[in-house]
Amino acid sequence: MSAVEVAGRVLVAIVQVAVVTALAPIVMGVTRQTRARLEGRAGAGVGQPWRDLRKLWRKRPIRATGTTAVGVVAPLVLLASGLVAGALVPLVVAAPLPQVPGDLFVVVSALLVGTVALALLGLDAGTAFGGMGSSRHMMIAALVEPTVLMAVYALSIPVGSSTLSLIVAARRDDPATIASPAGVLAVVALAVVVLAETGRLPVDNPATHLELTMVHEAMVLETSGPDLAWVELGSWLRLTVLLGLVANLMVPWGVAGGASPGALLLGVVALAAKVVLLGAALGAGEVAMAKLRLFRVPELLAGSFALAFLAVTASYLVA
Amino acid sequence: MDAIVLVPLLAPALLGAAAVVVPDRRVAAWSGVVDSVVVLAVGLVLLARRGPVPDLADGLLRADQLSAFMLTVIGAVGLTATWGGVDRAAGRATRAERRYAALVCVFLAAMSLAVLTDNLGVLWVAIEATTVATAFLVGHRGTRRSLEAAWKYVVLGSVGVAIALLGVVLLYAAGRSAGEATLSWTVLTSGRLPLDPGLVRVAVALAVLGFATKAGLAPMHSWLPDAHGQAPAPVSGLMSGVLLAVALYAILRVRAIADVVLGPGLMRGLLMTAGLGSLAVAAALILRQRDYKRLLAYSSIEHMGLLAVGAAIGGPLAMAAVLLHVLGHGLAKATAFVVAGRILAAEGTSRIQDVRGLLARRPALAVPFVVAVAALLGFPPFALFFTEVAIVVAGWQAGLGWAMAVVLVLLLAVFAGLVRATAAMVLGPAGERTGADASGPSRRGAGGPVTPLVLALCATAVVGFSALPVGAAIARAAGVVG
Amino acid sequence: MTAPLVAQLALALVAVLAAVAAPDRIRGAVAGTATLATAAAGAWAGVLALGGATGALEVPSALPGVVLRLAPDRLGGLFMLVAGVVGAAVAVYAIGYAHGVTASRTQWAALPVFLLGMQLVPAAGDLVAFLLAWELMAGGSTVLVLAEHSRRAQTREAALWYAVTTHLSMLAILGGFAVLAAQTGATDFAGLAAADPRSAAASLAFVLLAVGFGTKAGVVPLHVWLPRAHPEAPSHASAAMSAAMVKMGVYGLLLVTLRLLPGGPTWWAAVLVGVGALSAVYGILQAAVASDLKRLLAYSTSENVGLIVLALGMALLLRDEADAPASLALLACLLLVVSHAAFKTTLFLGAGAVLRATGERDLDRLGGLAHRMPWTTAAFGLGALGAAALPVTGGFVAEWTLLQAMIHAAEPGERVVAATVPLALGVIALTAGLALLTFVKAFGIAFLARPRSLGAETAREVPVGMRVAMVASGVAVVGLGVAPGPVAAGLAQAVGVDGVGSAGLGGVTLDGVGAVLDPVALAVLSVAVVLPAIVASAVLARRRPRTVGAPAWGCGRIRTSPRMQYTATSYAEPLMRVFDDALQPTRDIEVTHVAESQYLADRVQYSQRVDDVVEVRLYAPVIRVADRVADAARRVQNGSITRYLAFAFAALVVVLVVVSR
Amino acid sequence: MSLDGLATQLLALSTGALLLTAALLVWRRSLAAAARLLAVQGVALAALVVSIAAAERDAELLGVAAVVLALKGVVIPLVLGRGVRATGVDRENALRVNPTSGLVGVTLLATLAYLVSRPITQATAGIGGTAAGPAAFAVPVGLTMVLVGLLLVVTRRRALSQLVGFLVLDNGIATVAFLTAAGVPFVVELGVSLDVLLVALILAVLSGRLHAALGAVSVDELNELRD
Repeated sequence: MSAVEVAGRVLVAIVQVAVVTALAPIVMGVTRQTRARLEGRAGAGVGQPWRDLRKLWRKRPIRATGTTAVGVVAPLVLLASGLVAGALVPLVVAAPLPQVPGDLFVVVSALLVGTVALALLGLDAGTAFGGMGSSRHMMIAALVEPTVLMAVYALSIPVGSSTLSLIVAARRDDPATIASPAGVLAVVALAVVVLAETGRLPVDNPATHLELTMVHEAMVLETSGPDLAWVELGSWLRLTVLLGLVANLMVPWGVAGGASPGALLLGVVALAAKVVLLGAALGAGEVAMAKLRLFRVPELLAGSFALAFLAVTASYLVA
Repeated sequence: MDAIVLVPLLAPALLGAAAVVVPDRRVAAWSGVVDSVVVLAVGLVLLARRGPVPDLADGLLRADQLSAFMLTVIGAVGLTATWGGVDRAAGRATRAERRYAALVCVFLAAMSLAVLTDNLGVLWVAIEATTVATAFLVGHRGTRRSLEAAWKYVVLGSVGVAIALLGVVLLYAAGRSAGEATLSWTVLTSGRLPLDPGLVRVAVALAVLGFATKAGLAPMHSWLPDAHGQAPAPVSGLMSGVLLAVALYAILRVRAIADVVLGPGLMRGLLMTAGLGSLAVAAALILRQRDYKRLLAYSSIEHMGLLAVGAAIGGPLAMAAVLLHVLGHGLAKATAFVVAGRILAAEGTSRIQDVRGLLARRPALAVPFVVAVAALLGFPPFALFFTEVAIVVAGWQAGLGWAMAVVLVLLLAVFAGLVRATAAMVLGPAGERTGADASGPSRRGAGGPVTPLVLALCATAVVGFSALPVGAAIARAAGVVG
Repeated sequence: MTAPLVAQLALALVAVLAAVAAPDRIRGAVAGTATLATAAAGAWAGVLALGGATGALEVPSALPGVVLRLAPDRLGGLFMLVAGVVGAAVAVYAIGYAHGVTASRTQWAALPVFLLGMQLVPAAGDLVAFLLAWELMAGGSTVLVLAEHSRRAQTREAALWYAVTTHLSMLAILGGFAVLAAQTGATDFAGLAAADPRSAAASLAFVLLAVGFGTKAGVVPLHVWLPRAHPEAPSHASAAMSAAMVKMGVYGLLLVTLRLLPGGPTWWAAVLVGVGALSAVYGILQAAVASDLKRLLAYSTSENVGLIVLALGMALLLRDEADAPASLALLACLLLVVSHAAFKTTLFLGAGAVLRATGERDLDRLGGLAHRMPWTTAAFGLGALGAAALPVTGGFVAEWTLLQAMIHAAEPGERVVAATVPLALGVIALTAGLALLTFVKAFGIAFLARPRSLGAETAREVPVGMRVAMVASGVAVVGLGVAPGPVAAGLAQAVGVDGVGSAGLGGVTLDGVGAVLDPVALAVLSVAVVLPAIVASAVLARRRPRTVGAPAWGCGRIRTSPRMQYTATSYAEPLMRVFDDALQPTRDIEVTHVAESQYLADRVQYSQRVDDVVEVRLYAPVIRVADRVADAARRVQNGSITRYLAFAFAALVVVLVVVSR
Repeated sequence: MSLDGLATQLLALSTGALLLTAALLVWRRSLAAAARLLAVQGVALAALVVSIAAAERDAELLGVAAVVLALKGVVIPLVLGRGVRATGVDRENALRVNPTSGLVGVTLLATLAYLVSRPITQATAGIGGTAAGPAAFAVPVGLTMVLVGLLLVVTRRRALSQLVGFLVLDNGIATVAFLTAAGVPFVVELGVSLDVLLVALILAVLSGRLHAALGAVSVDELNELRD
């Protein structure tokens, strides 16, 4: 690989990270706004998440006494994990970076680092809420893990590689695999996982501050100011990246194959359209859904694991 | 020069007589030690000698390499037991003390005679003589329990060993009907007599059954825990360490005859049954044992069982392992019994549950006890590690895998029981003692020379690594009955 | 080759003598240094053997034809190296750590014996030498476990369990080797390898050896000693036992499946995968709900060994189907071994430091140590990262390799493979997820938040020697993750695996499956993408008013007390509810009513205990039966001389009947 | 009648006497009677030796016969009798097996002895002089005595009864020895005799001590040493 090519790939990655970062608050805004409208409220507007971030950046951070450096580092780690995922997942372009080819395991691990950072953040202040959120968060993360890997496995079998770009490119080039039982089952399983991983209904209610139901919000209770801004941005990034991934797996068209400006532009537009649409769908779906009891969440996850496992079996049958 | 074989028989006579006549306690105390040293020295000299086998009075006394090895074992173990049991107090010896010293000498002499004779009849006589000599040693303390033990010992021992006499008699008859009326082991194993297989079958089986009594093999072992539990510690050490081994030696000799006349089948079956049975009995009774002297006694049954299994297997490796095991077990067991005796003297009880926290309270007793038990359990570098490994490997190689599997399971049970009991005694805090005399000053007999214990344990530790001269000697000795 | 082996033996002897002879004041320093030298000599020998040096040290024995051969091959060299490095860290740590009962003569003498035995196991070239080293290792570690026997009944119980199970392992191994010896007539490993792996005897040998080595490795259901012995042993001993000793069980399995009986039937592999999967899930579940820090680490060892065994099984399973994935699985197995050695050393040493500083190992009574013990916190944090298999640690590299191997085992023709791989993948994933929770809990509860006991509140950082050992091993955890290329290349060499290349700065490529992992590039990428945010934070921080501290949110005007925090137990509570059936905890709720009314509770006491289900269901009945048999057998020896004579009579009659046929 | 004929007659007579005394020992309860019966058995054994000596034309055997007579016919019964007097207990009270069953047992044991002694009889039938043939066929008698001795040891409760049983067992072995091989070598015979005598003495002494310690000397009371 020549230096120019490498530079091109890196440039593409930079573009992709920038686009995703810019999109993330908007996707969140779209989701909230859809939900508000469907619930009969006016809503704060699509740009509200951006405004929230700006507000938080200006605020004076308050730290609980007795906290450690985790309070400062964890938000940044969470953000970094989202950004790394944004760089590795084929969202705009399906071309791997040199040395770090968006290997699904690496992506999952990067996201897990963020999960852990958030969980530690919840424990840092030593409050009942933080511990509770952290504990539930980790339990869900632990139970999600098998589904993730199984879905990944099901997706990688036809391609013979766990590199995401290759998987997406293969699905784009051979649409038959998308509609194959294995492909469908795996993507559905992955979608459930995305909901659980990003703290959406029915696993977690992102809008609640009621102790009994909190997961994500409980962990960030003691975080404020820019720290909170990073945490929120990081979480939104995570949602956007995963939505983008699911979108590109279902509808792989529009993803650029190279670094030409035209293809890039198409890729950006396609991505924006897909994630905004998915965000809206998510918001709409949440209106119709109630949160599950915490101890029924494992049932949901077991169900998605079963789907993923069936996907693997199906892929053996097809192959 | 052949007359040297007389020395182990004459020395104890002199020393025993001296112990009886000279009323000094030190003479009584040291007579056994000196006798052991003499036996050991003669054994070593005989081991080192090459050339024709020393032979006196037409095979009445004959010392081949196996005899020499066994004599060495008797000397070494005897030294450990008697030296370890020396009471340093001076003064006038009581009658009981003098009798005790004399009987120990007689006991040593009887065992020496047993291994030094070529005549199976004399062998039997010598082994029966050990019963006679040890009867009063077992009952030495004169308590109701020790008398009970002595009675059981003499009755069971005599009745059992008498069966061996029947076997010996029938062997003689077999020789006679084959043309040469002889009890000479050398002749019987030479293969030149056309011995009747049917008769020899009966004869050797009875002989093995009889000698198995003295060797403590199940189901003839019943006297052993009582006698070993009640005898004074040095005597227990001697009985457990060498008397059993001498009886086993007799079995090995008989087995050699059977091998020549019948092939290995019968002996293998008999010895394997006895060995596995002994291991099973020992394992079952060690698991929940409540008395530490009996614990050691059952451990002896276990080791004899293992030796019987080794003898059943046969072949150079297994037989060498058996002999090395005899040596290692003798030294370790004698040490363990001597220490157990001191613990008994110090604590006033032989119940395991009444002895607690020994490491914290009496490290000088606990440490040698633990080391001796570790040696008995077959931890390296002690010799028993090598022998247990070798016996199992040789057994499997001989196609006796099923039996070896049983042996392994039983060894695990024995291990669990011994470790549980030992741990209960030695571990724990100092203050948990329940019985009287929590940690008062040691009573008389709780102390004693440490040197023999250290020597014995060190010898057990290094002997396994000694290809020369020990390994060579063992190989030669094993070759005699191979 | 002989020189380092001899040096090792000599140094161990010196260490033991130093331990016994040196006066109390300098014993630690003298014996510790000699122990360090012993471990270093072992590591040296390991390096030489790993590099392909040959040569043997032969020790005679008193039995004919039995010679103890010490002749490590490459694989053995690797394990010697692992044991040596762990041993060195442990020795350094012990100099500062050991005090009181753990610094006695016996304890200091047992340590070098234990380390020596551990290093000689992989050096052994025949079964007698192997078992001898094995027993040295067992004996030495038992003594170490017993350090606090005079204070704690649990220690005595743990040591008993340990001694018996470790003897079980020794006897099973002996049996297995004997089966092979019977087949081949040899006792040295080169000779034993002549056995036909497809024969029934070989399968018997495999089962026996697997039981023996599995026991030592702490594989479920043979793990029962592990959660007892590890917590009770002094921490440096726990570290060595967990990081290195259980690996000798793994070495044994490798020895059997790669060197002695290569090419065994498929069901061997399936058994290994199954057992590994069971251990992994069961171990991590128990670890997740454990609140005793060292017990948690012990169960985590079971989990990791499970993964290692699973990887080995996978390698054997795929061997006939797919060559490259099989090699990768084997490589992953070794990577797991090495990385587990690194992070488990760190974690146990860290736990020891916590124990030393606070007197507590119950997570429910710890907290807030990050402020008072920064070094320990850092080291333990690195170890926890490794245990959770997060990038960029050795643990991550290992699991990544394993997953790569399994992904590329796709399209299998063999039904067993088709059924096994996805299930195994699910198990690995669940294990990884639970490991994450476990170590977030361990680190977060112990080091973050507020102190939950006086001991935690008054903790002080440990002496410098202990810090050095902890931090060094913590750095090793990350080092293995940052530069997996050379490590993987070395390991590949040890088992003769091809197709492992390097990429970038210390990265690794798996040529057979076209996968690449460059942790340095990944780290650079992470920092690069988050740099703007960092810069922004810094700029913002300069512009706005200073950060202020305030009490944590307590729902209005309540001042939260440390007692209100989540504890380790409560942290694992949701998980416990989810896995109630597998863990079967015992719960007790005791309500004390006020005197006037039974409807008003004065006090409610809730207690919950998680026993080891395997121990309760599998071992307890066996022990009960054995005890019952033993009690029944007492009737054989009931004191009646008549009965004894009847035995003799019966024996005589039986023998007479038998021989007169 | 020739010497051989006489010897054969004596042999038959003495083996019959041996068997009879063994059976009677099972029947009788009195220890004093047992001592007398043992004396008779000793004499019968000596007679057996004489008959074999005659058949074998072996003068040395006559010496052996003298030793046997002295030891088994006189000394040991005396030792036993002294022991009985010392303990002052004569009758065996609660028998474990009543005399009738005991005698039935004896017949069963005799049958067993006959069955299992086949290899011995076959192998030794053709040896030695003229009397040796019939001698070998009497081997089951010796074996029966051995088994009866064991039966006595197992079924009797008095301490000294066990000594009686042991002595019958020993007589049985001696009988087998003389019948199959005309006795063991003299040195061995001497040693064996000495051992047996010493065992008898020791048991007598021990039973005295036990009597002193326990008051009664039933072996059932020796049950303190147990697991």
